[in-house]
Order: sequence, then C-alpha cells, then structure tokens
Amino acid sequence: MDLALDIISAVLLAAGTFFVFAGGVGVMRMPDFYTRMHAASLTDTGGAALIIAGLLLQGGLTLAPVKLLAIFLFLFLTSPTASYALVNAALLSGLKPKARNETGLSLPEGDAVKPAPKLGERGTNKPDEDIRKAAAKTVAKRTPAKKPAAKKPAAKKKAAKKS
Amino acid sequence: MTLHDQLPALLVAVPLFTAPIAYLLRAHGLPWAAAVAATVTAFIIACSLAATVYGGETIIYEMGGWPAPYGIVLHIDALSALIAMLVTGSSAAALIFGAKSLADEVGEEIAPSFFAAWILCTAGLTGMVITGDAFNIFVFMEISSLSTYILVSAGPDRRALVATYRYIIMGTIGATFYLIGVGFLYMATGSLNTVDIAARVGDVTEVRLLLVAAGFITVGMALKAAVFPLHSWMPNAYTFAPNVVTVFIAAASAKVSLYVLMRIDYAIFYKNIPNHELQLALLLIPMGILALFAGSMLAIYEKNLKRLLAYSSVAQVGYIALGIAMASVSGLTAAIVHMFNHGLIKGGMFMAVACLALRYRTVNIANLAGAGRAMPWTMAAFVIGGLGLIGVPLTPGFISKWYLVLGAMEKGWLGAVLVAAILLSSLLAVIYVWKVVEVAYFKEPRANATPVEGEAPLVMLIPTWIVVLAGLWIAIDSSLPVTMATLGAETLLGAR
Amino acid sequence: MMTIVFSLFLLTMLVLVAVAILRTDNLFTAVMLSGIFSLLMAANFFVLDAADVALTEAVIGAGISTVLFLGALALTAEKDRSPPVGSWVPLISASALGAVIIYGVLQAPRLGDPNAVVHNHVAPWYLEKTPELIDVPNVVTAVLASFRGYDTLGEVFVVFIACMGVMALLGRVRPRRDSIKLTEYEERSRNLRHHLIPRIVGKMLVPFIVLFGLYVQFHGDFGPGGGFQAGGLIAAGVILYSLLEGDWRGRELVPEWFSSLLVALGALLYAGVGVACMLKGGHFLNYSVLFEDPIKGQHVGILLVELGVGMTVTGVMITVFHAFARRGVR
Amino acid sequence: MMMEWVYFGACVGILVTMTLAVARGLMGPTIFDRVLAVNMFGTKTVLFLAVVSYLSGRPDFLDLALAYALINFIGVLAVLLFFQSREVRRAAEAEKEAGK
Amino acid sequence: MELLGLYNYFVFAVLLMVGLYCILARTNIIKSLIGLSIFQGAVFLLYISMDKIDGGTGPIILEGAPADTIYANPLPQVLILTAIVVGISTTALGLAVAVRIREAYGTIEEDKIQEMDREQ
Repeated sequence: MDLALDIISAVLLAAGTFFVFAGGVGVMRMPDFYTRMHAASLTDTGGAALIIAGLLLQGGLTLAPVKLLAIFLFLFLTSPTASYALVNAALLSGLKPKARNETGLSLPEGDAVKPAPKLGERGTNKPDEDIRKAAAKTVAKRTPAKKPAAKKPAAKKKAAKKS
Repeated sequence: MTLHDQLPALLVAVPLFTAPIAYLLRAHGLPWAAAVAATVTAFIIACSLAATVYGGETIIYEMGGWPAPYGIVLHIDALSALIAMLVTGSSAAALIFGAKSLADEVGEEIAPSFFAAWILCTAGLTGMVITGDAFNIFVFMEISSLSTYILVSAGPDRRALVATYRYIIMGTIGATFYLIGVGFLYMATGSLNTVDIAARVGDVTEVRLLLVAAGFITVGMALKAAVFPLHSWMPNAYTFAPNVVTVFIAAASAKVSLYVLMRIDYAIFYKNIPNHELQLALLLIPMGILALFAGSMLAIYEKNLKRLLAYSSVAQVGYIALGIAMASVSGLTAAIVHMFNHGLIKGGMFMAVACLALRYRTVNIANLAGAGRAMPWTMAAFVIGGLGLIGVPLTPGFISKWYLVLGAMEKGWLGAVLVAAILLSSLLAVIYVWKVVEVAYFKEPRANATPVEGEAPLVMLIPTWIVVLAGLWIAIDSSLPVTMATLGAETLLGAR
Repeated sequence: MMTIVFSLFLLTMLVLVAVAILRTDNLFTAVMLSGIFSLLMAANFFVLDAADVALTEAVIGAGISTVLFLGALALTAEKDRSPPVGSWVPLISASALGAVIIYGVLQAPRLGDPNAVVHNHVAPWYLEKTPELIDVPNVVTAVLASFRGYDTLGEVFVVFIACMGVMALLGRVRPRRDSIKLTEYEERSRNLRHHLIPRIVGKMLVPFIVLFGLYVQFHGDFGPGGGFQAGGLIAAGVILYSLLEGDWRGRELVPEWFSSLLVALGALLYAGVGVACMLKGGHFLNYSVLFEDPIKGQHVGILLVELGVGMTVTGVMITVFHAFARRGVR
Repeated sequence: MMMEWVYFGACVGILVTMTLAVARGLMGPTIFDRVLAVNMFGTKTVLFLAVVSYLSGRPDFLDLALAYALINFIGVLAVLLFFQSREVRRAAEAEKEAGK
Repeated sequence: MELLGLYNYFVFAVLLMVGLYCILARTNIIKSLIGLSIFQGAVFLLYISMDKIDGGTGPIILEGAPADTIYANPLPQVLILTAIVVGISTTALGLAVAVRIREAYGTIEEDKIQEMDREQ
C-alpha cells in the first residue's frame, strides 16, 4: 500500500517537475512577453498542482496536508490573478505583442495585431483613452491651483526659513 | 533585589520606557519635559553607578537572570561609568540648554518624534557603553545611529537631508563592518560575551579569523568615530544638524565609538594576537597624525563656524586615536581623559555657537563681526573653550595633552615625533581659534548689518557657563576623570 | 551533500543577480532583481536549516522592502543617471575588502563541520537547557525572547525609531482627502478597484493573510514564526487591502492614530514586562519571577513580549507604507 | 529511500527552472519580463520550499511556503499599481509639455 | 571538496564587494540604498552559514524526535533575525530621506546635488 502511494506520488512529482521545467523553457524560448507570460502562467498552476498533489499523498494525518491544501488554494487563486495583473500592467504601458510575421505563427485575419504605436501615441485600447482624457482634465483643473495644494505646512515653514 | 542592584538595568530601561510615552504625548512642551526627565534620571543613575565603581570594582548585571555567556550581561567598571556619565550628562545639559533653541528650529509637528529620538539616542549610546555583549553593542549602536539620523535630518536647511543621507550610508557601513567583525569572532570562539571571548580567544589556532575580526571592528568603529580618512560624513552632519543636536552628538556620539574600539581591541585582541600592538600602532598612528594636521588645516580655511568646529573635532579625535595606539597606561589614560574633556570643551563651544546662531541667524564667521561686544558672555565661553582646544594650562585640554605627551615620552624616537606633532597641531589650533576671535572682537560689524538683540537669553547662557565652569573645575582638580581613566586604562591593559 | 548541491545553485544565482543589480541603470529593474535576491537569500537560509530567518527574510526582505522601494521609486525617479565611473576609489576599496575576507575565511571551518567551535561552546547549552528551563519547542524563540531578550528589546526600539523617522521626514499631517480634490482618474489610478479579478481575489485573501499572521504570531513557540514575521504578515494583509482599495481606504481601515498607538504600545508592552519583572524582585526581563512556577512565568513572558514585538512591527510597517503612499497625493 | 531521491530530483528540476527564471530576469528585455521572472521565481520558490521541507523530513516548515505564496502576490499587485500611477504621471507630464 | 565547503564564505565576500562597489561608485541615491541592502544581506549569509551542521535540522525540538537528532545552531539565527529588522529599518529611513531629497532638489543624483549645493 505504502509502495503504491509512493509510486503514485513519485509519478505526480515527476510530472509536476516536468511541467514546471517546460514552463521554464517556455519562458526562455518564447519570442515576446505575452507568449512567455502564457507559458509561465499555465505551467505555474498546473505544475504546482501536480507537485502539491504528490506531496499530499505523503503527508499522513497531520497539519501538513492542510497547509499543503492551503498553499495549493493560494497558488490556484493568486497565480492567474498575478498573471492578469501583469499583462494588464504591460498593456497599460503600451507594450504590444509582436506581429505575426515576426513570430512566424499565423493568426486568423480578424485577430491581426495592430502595429505598434508610435511614441507618445498610446490611445489604442479603452483604458488608455480614459487615461488620456482624465489626465487632460486633471491638468486643466490642477494647474492654476497647484501651488497652494502642493505645499504642506512643514514644507512651507522650511521654505520660509530658507529665504 | 534592591533598587540599587537594579540601577544598571534602569540606566537603559528608564529612557527606553520613556521614549514611546514621549512619542504619544502630543501637547506642547510635554515631549521635551519627558525627555528632560528621562535624561536627567539617567544622569543621576550614571553618577551613582560611577560612585559605586570609583574604587575599582566591577558591576555585573545579568539581563533576564541568565548568566554569561548564555545571556546578556551588563558590565560596568570605572571606564564605562565615566563614559556613561559623559553621555547622559551631555544629553541632559544639551536638552535643558536647548529648550528655546529647539523651539526655534524644530517644528511643532515633529517635536514628539524628535524628542523620542533624542531619548533613544541617549539610551542607545549608554547601552553601547555598559553592555558586556559584543552583539548587543551592535543593536544599541543601531538604536543610537538611527535616532541620530532623525535628529540630524531635523535641521532647517535642505542640505541637512543630504548630510543625513551620507551619514546613513557611512554609519551603516561602519555598523555592518562591526557586525562582520563580531561574526568572525563568533566563528573563532563560539561566544558573544566579551569576557568569555577574551578568555577563549587565547586558545584559538586560526589566527587569521581573529586578525580579520580585529581589522573589521577597528575600521568599522573608526568610520563611526570619524577618524581621519573616514571622516567624510561628519562635517556636514555636524554643520546642518540643529544647533543643539550638534552639541549633543559632538560631545558624546563619536566618543562612544572610540570607547567600543578601545574596549574590544584591548580586552580581546591585545594579549592574544602576536604583535597586535604594532598592528594597532601602524594603523592608528598614521591616521591620528594625519587627522591632527588635516583636521586643523581644513578648520583654518573654513568659513562656517560649525564646520570649523567639526573639522577641529576631526583633529581632536586624532589625539584620542594616538592615545589609543600607544598601548600604555599613560597613553590610554590620555585617550580616555581626552574623550571626557573634549566632550566638555566641544559641548560648551557648540552651546556658545547655538547662542550666536539664535541671535545672528547665521554661523558664517564673517557675519559675526562685533559679537565680542554684542554678546560678551557667549563669546567669553567660546574663547575659554577655544583655549581648551589649544591646550593652554588651566583648561581641561591641557590635562589630556599633558598625559598624551607623558605617554609619548615613553616611546623613544617615535615619541619625539608624536610630541612634535602634538605641539605643532596645537599651534594650528591657535590659528583657527584666533580667526574667530579676531572677527568677533576686532572687526566692526558691516554698516548694513542689522544690530543683534544683545546677549543670549539666560536659559541658554546659564547652562553654557555651567559646562564651561565644569571644564575649568576639571582642569584645576582633575582627579575625577583621571582616577577613573587610570583605572580604566589599567583594566584594559590587564594590569589589574 | 544535498545542501551543498542546493547551495551551489542558489548561491551562484545570488552572485549573478547581485552583479546584474549593479550593472543595470534602470532602478525599477534593480528593485525587481533585489526582490529575486531576497527570495534566493531566503531559500538559501531555508536550505541551511534556518527556517525562522527564511520566513523573516521572505516577509520583510522580499515583501515589504520591495513594496517600500516601489513606493519610493514612484516618488523619485526610475533612471539611474550616475555618470560612468571615473574614480578608482570604489574599485580599490571593494577589492581590498574582498581580499581581506578571502584571506580570513580560508581558515574558517567548512560548511556544516560538526567540530566547528560555534557548535561546541554556547549553542549546545541552549539546545539542551531550553526544554528544561523554558519548555518551548522552538529554541530560536526561546533564545530570541528570553535568553537574549535584551537584544530583542533593542530591536523593537530600532523599528520604532525607523517608524518615527519616516513619519518625521514624510510628514504626519495628513492632507485630508476632501481638502485635495482628486480628479476621477487620479482616484482610479491610486487603487485597483476597477480591476475586478485582483480585487475580488485579493479581498478574499486579506482575512486569510491576517489570520495566518495571527497563527504565525501565536504558533511561534512551536514552529517557525514569532512577532517579527507575524507583524510583517499582518501588515502585508493591510498593505494588500490598501493596494486594492486605495491608500485612504487603507487608512480608514487602520487609522493613523491606531497604528501609531500600536507602535508605541508594543514597545511599552515589551519594556513594561521587563519592568514588571524588576518590580517582582527579579532581574530586568527575568520572566521566571512573574509566577510561582518559573516555566509558566517564562511562557507568559515570552507570549507577552512576542505580542509586543508583533504589535510594534505591524504598526511600523503599516505606518511606513502609508507614509510613502500618502506622499503621492500632492 | 526512493522517495528521497524523487524529492531530490524534483528539487533539482525546480532549481533548474529557477535558474531559467533568473536568466529571463537578467536578460529582460522589457521590464515586464523581469516582473514575470520575479513572479515565476516566487512560485518556484514556494514549490521548492514545499519539496525541501518534505525532503528534510520537517513538514512543519510548510508555513514558509505559505507565506511566500502570499507575499509574492502582494508584490505583483504593487507592481501593477506602480505602473498604473506611473502612466498617469507620464500622461500628465506629456499634457503639460504640450500645453506649454 | 575542502574549497566547496567554503563556497558560502566566498559568495559572502563577492556579495560584500558588489554591495560596497554599488554604494560607493553609484551616485544615484536609491541605487546606493539597494547596494546597501545587498551589503547587509551578505552579512546575513555569513552568519547563517555558521549555523549549519551536517545531518542537522532546524532548531525546533519536536516531541517524539529521536534523542540523537542533531539540531542547527540557534544563536546565529537569532542574531540575524535581529539584523534583518535593522536592515529594513535603515532602508526605510534611507528611502524617506531620498524622497525628501528629491522634493527639495528635484533629483536623486548625488553629483547634481553637490553642484547645486556649491552654487548656493
């Protein structure tokens, strides 16, 4: 019985390690950030699940399996979320996926990736447009009234002394 | 246990306990009052401890009731009691002195943090002095340095920030060097208690570990004490800190690092590393002599009064380093006495500078013309301090230089070089002190200068003069520091 | 053997990352790499059997420190515009330093040598006497809170000072949220409320993080953990909430007066336990005198001082984070 | 005994992957690749710690892995917030320059 | 093998060098602070390398563990717990100063700051 458990968990661990490693290779070999992200995030969750499952079988009846389950749950929730957050940050900063002729992959025509924006022109997706509009508003509102709002009492006092 | 038995722990515990309270007090003036209460209490405790160990005994206090080397012990002998008195005394004096000056320079909203940091700085420095555990010194060193950063950064000029940053970098490097040294010591001896290390270090066969440890501790502490080529952080930190803070850190902070250097080096390495005397001399004597001249020369060319005194401190630290390097009873006595006396002299002089700054709103020497007439008492205190820096008889500086020369005499031709260097640098001190005196007494104020309001307020003048008179009294009856310093020197060299 | 294999991997990576940090001129990259550096360091500590330290380094070094660096970067600059190095002083001093160390460590005992002095003088005493004198399984906690409790007291005051310093420098006077009108987008840019997925997941995690922090706090006698780690974790929970909902919401959750109070009370609690021991007639921090039974005294004493540590560290980390975050609204 | 070798193999596999992540972190080229490397590195550290704690027979050290998983997540969210506020700053600066 | 056993200490030396070089050679304040944390991290490594003992395990005494279990040295761990907290405190303070410097001078490059101070 123990041997069977051992073998199952060995297989699970080996598979998990393989996935994890495959993710690592993917992160090294993929051509651009988004594809690398894809490799990393998929294998992060999958590999982790397998490895933790392998360990679970070895746990016995202590607190350890509970902790392992908690780790698994956390990874399962946070890892995709982190990937989402990261891709979002990248998109927000205007990082564009590589066009298909560079990657050598063929995408269906409708999904064709737009050419990379010129410098200073980022308004291609929705959140970006919001930013620009809001920023314009901000500047308009804040520019005249900026000085008094910017100085705190402490800074003011110091400034007075310097002069 | 009686209260008297608990005094060593209370010396640190009282300030530590007061600091969070001072931080929570928001009302006007209360944090200051708490700080005064804590530091004065600590000073009284330090004095009573000094009275206990005056005869030469040692107090061991086991923190948590765990015996050495397993727990941390406090270790108080004549030397540490003397330095503890200097630290707590200068802290209390500077605080009382600075009530007005601080209200002028430090904003109301940061007052709680400022005074809590002040209390903790005192606690940290005292903790470093009285502890008998090598790692514990590091912890209290960090308490004192971090709080000193806060105190310095409270300076009114924006350059105070840059000075603080420099100080943080250099102070942390120094403390980390010390930590590395302690690590190597621990690796070699397996213990952290200084007495235990000293007992075990003789059996260590890996001399290299000890050498590296000694090197790191010495360099680290020299960096924190601003011994000459490592002094770069110090002038600006002294110059741009609030005036009262300068009084305190100039009087106490560098001294404590030198004390640690002396303590660790002599208690642990002196007897156990072959030729350690020579190694110490090779490192510290060139540094000391360079410090004497470089510090004095830089002071001569300086236009800012606070920075002038800071450079003069570089030179004075050089004297102490020379005394430490001599590895003889008279040399060490000179070093210890000079720590004490220089604390008094510089404390008094920076107090006078704070008075001048309050009235003149500047510390540029050129703008102080006529100060001798406008503020006669303040300038008189300054001049007496200046005479002490030069080492004129009947000032405290004379006593320490006298012992230093005595120590140097024992050293043959090297001693002759040292004596020449000491005398020459005293002459340089005459020049930079005279530079200030000339402007203050013999130059007419510029026509467009606004006349000053007159003498500094009594709340500042009286403490200044108390410190100056204490210095003069020490100069006439020097038995207190000299007895304790001789005891300390003998303990360090293992003669007792 | 296995330790050496793992260490070889981890330490080599450590060196590579450190050199990369040195070479990059993008500060954001440097901060990210120093996050990796801390994680590597922590993994290495774990391999070297120092679980408590690994936990602390992960929570404080990799977690809080990265967040603080990012906060500071947002307020300063992202590019390191140092001129190319012209002076030889740094190079010389760094090489001299390295040479001295190598000279010394050639005589050091090899890694894991059971005959090394460090394993034969004071350490065995702690391992042997802890069950008898203090009776907590985690010897690190016993040494930290009792045998060397005075060090830890000093430590609490170090973080306390850091907190005061940051507050003194970055201003304790809050610009009220209504006193400065943020535009709609500015408000949006200061939180992650419009990112639905992180928001939901994150908010779900906050109570768990705090709960886990409490577990680490009170389980510190039995497993890796204690006040420092728990403080870092609980603060991390609050920081997560602040990131998601905006820093002023975070300040509504844990108001500034509360975190300040926590900082001071924690330090007072620790020092107060020490003073209580004195009043009971023992040495400072000698918990044995607190109760008739010395072991019970030690247990209660350790519990209380760890609580003090936890309170202070939590308060400090939250206050410092908010000080940086709030500085942005100007 | 067999399990120990399995654990050891898994550890080495994870370590190699960590090395790959570090390599990506060092190579860049964009800053996001570095953030990705940090995130991935963090997850791998969690797994590494979990396996090592079984390898050394101390499953009670799993607390660490748990803490890492949590801390890692916070780091990534902080990065997201950092970029978001940076975008606003940049946009505002650009507008200001255009307005001049 | 002998040298391999000292690998930790060599890495410690290299990290110290990198840290110190980063502090001294870079004029950027934040970069120097990162260097400072590397510098301190190196020291943590020195201490923790001392606590390892062959065949040992973490110093948490489990009930029911065999009597001959070898435990790692707890003392360096305690010291480094303390030192890590000191490190973060120093870093936090340094960063706060950096933010203030940037507000007062508009830059965090030390050479530029020095120029500005000289002009004053």
